[in-house]
Amino acid sequence: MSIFIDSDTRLVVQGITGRDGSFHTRQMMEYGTQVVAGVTPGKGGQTFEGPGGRTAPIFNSMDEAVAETGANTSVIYVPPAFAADAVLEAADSGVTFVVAITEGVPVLDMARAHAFARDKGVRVLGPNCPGLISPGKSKVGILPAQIVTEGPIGVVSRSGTLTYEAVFQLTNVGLGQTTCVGIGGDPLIGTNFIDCLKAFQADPDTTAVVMIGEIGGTDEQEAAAFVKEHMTKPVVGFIAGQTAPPGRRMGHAGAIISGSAGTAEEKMKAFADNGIAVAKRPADIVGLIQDAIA
Amino acid sequence: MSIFIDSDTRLVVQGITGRDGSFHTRQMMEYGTQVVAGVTPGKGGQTFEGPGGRTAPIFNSMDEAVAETGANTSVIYVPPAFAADAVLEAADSGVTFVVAITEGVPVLDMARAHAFARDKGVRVLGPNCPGLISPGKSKVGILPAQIVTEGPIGVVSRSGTLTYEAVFQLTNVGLGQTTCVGIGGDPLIGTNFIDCLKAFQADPDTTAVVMIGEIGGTDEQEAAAFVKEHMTKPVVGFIAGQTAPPGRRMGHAGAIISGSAGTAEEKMKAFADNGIAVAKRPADIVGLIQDAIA
Amino acid sequence: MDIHEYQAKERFIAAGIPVPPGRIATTADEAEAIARDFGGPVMVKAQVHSGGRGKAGGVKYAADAAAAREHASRILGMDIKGLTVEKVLVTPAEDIASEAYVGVLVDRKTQAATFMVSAEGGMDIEEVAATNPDAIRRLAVDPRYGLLPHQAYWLANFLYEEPAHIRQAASVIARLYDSFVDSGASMTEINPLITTPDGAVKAIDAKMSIDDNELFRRPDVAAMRDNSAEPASETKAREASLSYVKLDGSVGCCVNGAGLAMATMDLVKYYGGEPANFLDIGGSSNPDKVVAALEIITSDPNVKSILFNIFGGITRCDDVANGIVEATKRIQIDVPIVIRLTGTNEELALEILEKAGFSAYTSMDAVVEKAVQLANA
Amino acid sequence: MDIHEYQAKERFIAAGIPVPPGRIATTADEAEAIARDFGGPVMVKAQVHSGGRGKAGGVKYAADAAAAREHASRILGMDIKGLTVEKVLVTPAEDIASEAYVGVLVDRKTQAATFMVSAEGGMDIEEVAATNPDAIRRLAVDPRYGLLPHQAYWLANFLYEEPAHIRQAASVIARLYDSFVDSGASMTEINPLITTPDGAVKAIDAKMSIDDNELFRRPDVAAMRDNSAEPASETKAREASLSYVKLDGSVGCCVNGAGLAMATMDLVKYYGGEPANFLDIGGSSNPDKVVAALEIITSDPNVKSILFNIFGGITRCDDVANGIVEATKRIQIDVPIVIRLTGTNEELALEILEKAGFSAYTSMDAVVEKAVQLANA
Repeated sequence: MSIFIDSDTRLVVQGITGRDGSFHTRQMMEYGTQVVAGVTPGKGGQTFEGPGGRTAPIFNSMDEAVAETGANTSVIYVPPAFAADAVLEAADSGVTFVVAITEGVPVLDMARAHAFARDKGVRVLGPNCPGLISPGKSKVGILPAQIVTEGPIGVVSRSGTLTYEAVFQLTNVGLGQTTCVGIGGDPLIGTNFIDCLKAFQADPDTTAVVMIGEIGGTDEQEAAAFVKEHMTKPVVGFIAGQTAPPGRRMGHAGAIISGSAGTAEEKMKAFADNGIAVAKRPADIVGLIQDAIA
Repeated sequence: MSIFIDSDTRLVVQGITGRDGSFHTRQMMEYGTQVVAGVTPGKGGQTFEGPGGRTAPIFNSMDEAVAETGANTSVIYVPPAFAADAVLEAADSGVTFVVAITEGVPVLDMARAHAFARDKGVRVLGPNCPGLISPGKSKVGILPAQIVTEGPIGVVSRSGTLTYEAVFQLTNVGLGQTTCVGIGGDPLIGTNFIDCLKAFQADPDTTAVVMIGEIGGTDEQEAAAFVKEHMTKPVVGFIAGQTAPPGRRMGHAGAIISGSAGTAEEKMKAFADNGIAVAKRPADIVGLIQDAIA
Repeated sequence: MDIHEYQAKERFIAAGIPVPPGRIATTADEAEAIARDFGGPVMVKAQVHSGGRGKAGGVKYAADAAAAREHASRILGMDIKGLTVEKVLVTPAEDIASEAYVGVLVDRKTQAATFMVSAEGGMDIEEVAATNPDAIRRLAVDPRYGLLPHQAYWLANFLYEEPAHIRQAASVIARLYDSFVDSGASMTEINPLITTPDGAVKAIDAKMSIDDNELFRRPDVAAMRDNSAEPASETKAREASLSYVKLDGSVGCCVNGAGLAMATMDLVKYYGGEPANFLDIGGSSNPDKVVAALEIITSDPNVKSILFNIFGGITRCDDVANGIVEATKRIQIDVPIVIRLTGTNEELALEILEKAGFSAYTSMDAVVEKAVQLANA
Repeated sequence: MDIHEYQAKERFIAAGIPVPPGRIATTADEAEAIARDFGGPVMVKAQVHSGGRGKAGGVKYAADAAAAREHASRILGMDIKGLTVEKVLVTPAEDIASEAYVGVLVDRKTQAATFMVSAEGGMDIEEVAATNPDAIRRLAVDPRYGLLPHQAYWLANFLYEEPAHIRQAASVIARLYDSFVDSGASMTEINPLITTPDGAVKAIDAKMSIDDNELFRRPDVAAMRDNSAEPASETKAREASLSYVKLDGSVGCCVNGAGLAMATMDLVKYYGGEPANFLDIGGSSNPDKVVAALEIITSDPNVKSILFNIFGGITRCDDVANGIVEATKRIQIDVPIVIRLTGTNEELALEILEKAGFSAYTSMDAVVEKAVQLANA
């Protein structure tokens, strides 16, 4: 098993003809993801040519793409000015899971789009996230496939490349993953730590979880409380930004310390207080997981 | 029993210090309605002096009024420019039933206010309606109390004075009412015929229903289909506007024939086709009801 | 409140909808001059608040300025469904490759502004709905979100095949929604929305009705009211805050409440008469309103009898009685008045009327029957 | 992007929020002239993007124009938390009867623009939240409906007793929300919102941060950027689309991805060093970006070693390697560079670097340890 995506995932790519969209569609097809459709307004009727003779029909709208192909999941690579609209369109189209990769989406646009998706009962991952991968089953987004392998560890993270680092180290010692999820670095994200922890707790194949947080907000503290109250599976945590100065935005729009609650120190304390083993550096994650599942 | 209001109704009057608000608050108090609070921004802390020594505290906001008095229903007498805002405030305050008397509310304002009330799970009656009365229990709105009496007939109508006419005739022959509801003449109303029919069907004390419609829209047709499918109690119907010319608004913003579906003829046909006894003139209603419950 | 085509087009242009240029003429000379300015063939279009202008001969193609002059002189002053044409719109005639329909109205069932679009433009949409409902795509705009870009695209996608047409139509649709909301409209439509042979999408006709309840906060829209476009009696009624619709019968009706007013008209018909009007004096019972109502009713030469049907609730019967007495002092009334009053302060009212020499009924059927009898006498 | 107090006040005034008049001076002469124009006592306020202006002596009361001149001459050129004061705002000193706080920010938890208001104005709201949380009323604005009138009133009702104050504050709150949305802000606050002895409610301070992602569609807001208000290196980084924050340490860091960049800084600290900066070259791997990054890092005289930590995903390692080689040709680099590359096109990258005489690590810990060792040497 895995969470959110698996071999039944039927994916439509919004912005399939763009630079990023076409590149990553090829990567996803290569990995074995069922890419059943693409959407680019004005290019309906064309065909996307993928690697190894794989193809996907292109539609003008999500509406048509879902009606024609039975897609259940979408991934968004459209530019920031149109990304929130793409989320709205996807949430209105019949898919139940929308993965928004695009970085730089105006935050108030997303407030509205998230509200719409909630009204429609649609799960959004991101925006400004690397997507997710269920090794051996499906990959949606931009996570590099070569660093993952099948196994019992769930990984959830606010960061992109930092996740790769952690996953890579797990894979190197033979600890494979059920699903690796990047929830995104924006202040308003559709799926948070708790959503992922809940799913990992419910997934019979996941035996332990790595949770990678960073400065800003209090999501990690709430996730820690959730772990204590609701999780029986061991969780190992890491927080980036111990050396970040307050009041400055560290790349991610969400990574800014305002008030003491957002510091790495507070978050690590919340982890420790709630039974989460805390890694001081990425290299410690593997050892802590090995201890936890020993 | 009765529908929507009864002796447990704890009413707050929005716009209690206005001309209409104060007049009708006195009338409602006189009838025995539990008027527990009034709201007029800027007049919080004052007391409304009603007839016979009855009083009600005045608050600045619905929030305070509900918190302090446990009101569960509100009635709105504020001017049209502020009436939709008053509905929003009421729906946000904790009451579960909002009766909007005000006539002349911009329709797009109400589209938004109705959506908000639906989101909050709050029933709105009106706007542009005379309210309702459950004889012997409670009166909310402007229906004249002297024309009603307790009994087994439910009355629901889009019109004000035409309802009085029908109710008066029922009362004159000793046919009392469980509840008389004026749903209002606007195009967008919060509670429609079907909502009322459903409630009358569920009310054990109601044995028959009078439904008074008018030209415009297809609410009567849908109500007729509902009667056939879901009601075991007899229904007598009347439609006003048999002589109304198409395309002209007959007073009520909703009373305009556009297309053949909105005509009185079509509506009377729908009534007859679905087992509703059709009164040709108001004076026929009494006889048809007497036949129905004989 | 209805506004004229040229006024609706002004609203559209302000919202960024492509509309061919056009100017208003009130004389044939002006129409000729405008047509000469435009240079090519033009359309001369009667500006009246009525459907079926075309069928009535109020919309004409003019190949040149002389023809425009000729058409204008025939159309100006023309009577279309009881309304006199005071203005014509002169606008360049467009080459039309296709005609579509785009409309928005406040829909009771969806409780929202609702689009209807159809590739079958240029026809009455009610007719399309009746004969070929699949030719219409509908969308209710969630008032919490407004019209979303993909929804505008979805509607446009139903009208056209060409990506360039779809893109332009989606923009027109989005702007039409903005114009609808910004104008406080209850209905607006573009019929037809055309494509031209060179690929442009344009609105060549425009209709808009404003929600009267919005006018208080939109003085720019309220200023578009054209009193010449409605009977003087209706203007007068509006200014007195009465709901009045002129009809063709002989029994003048003065009632409180719209539903009761319609039921009264119906009862007039039931007893073999014809109502002269719909008139609702409303809830409040200012005697001045009653005076205004009587003035309006008696100004209709068809009226042979006048009937009052008042069910006192908020309306106080004594106020109405005072109004009737006051009116008979101020104006000469040559037709009989019959009165039914019941409800709040009924006794007081009967006293007032008796003193002034009127007698009053308490049954609605009785008073209507009497009024019909008097009118038909 | 932060904007200055005077710029935020311009936004407020455009939204109809009452703000006392004020003008900007860049010299003491100008400040004196402005104060003379205003006539009475004034405040002279440093315009810098930094909290704690007051504590740093950047906000002064001046009883007359001469005093204004004196304060301005001291404040202009002052260094506040590393930023030089280039402008002062001169504004009439107000009589203050009470001070409240009103702020809006995009809140992660409610996923909405969220108000915080407190009758305890003039203080840091974080401090109020920590010491007296009951003194704050919060409201998340549902993005589907916007701020509703009764909600603005509910917030205002928490601040004042007087109906006239509540009414004015509700209007300020509603307009502040409009200004927040229209500006594409991520945060705005009025601290303090004052009442004057004659009953007026006014915003005498203003703060606003803009969501950088909104700037592309708000040229008027984007034009408010003041490059002099940030270190030149950060301006340069922004122009090269790099995320860069200058710090005080000696180990220059160049990383792809914000999380990995923070983790790298943390690891520098873990191994006994101090990071000189946060720098994320982002997902795409244009060699020019790498050149710009190296230029920025090497322009910091504190930097004693430079460390690359690249985990190739979208970023291609060979592009980064090419960038490094290119940069060392274009600019003189006097400090040692250590490199860790892994992931997409790793082998290709190692080849390129080897040819150019660099060696590369594949472990993050090893490269950080080495960089710290070199910086501390």
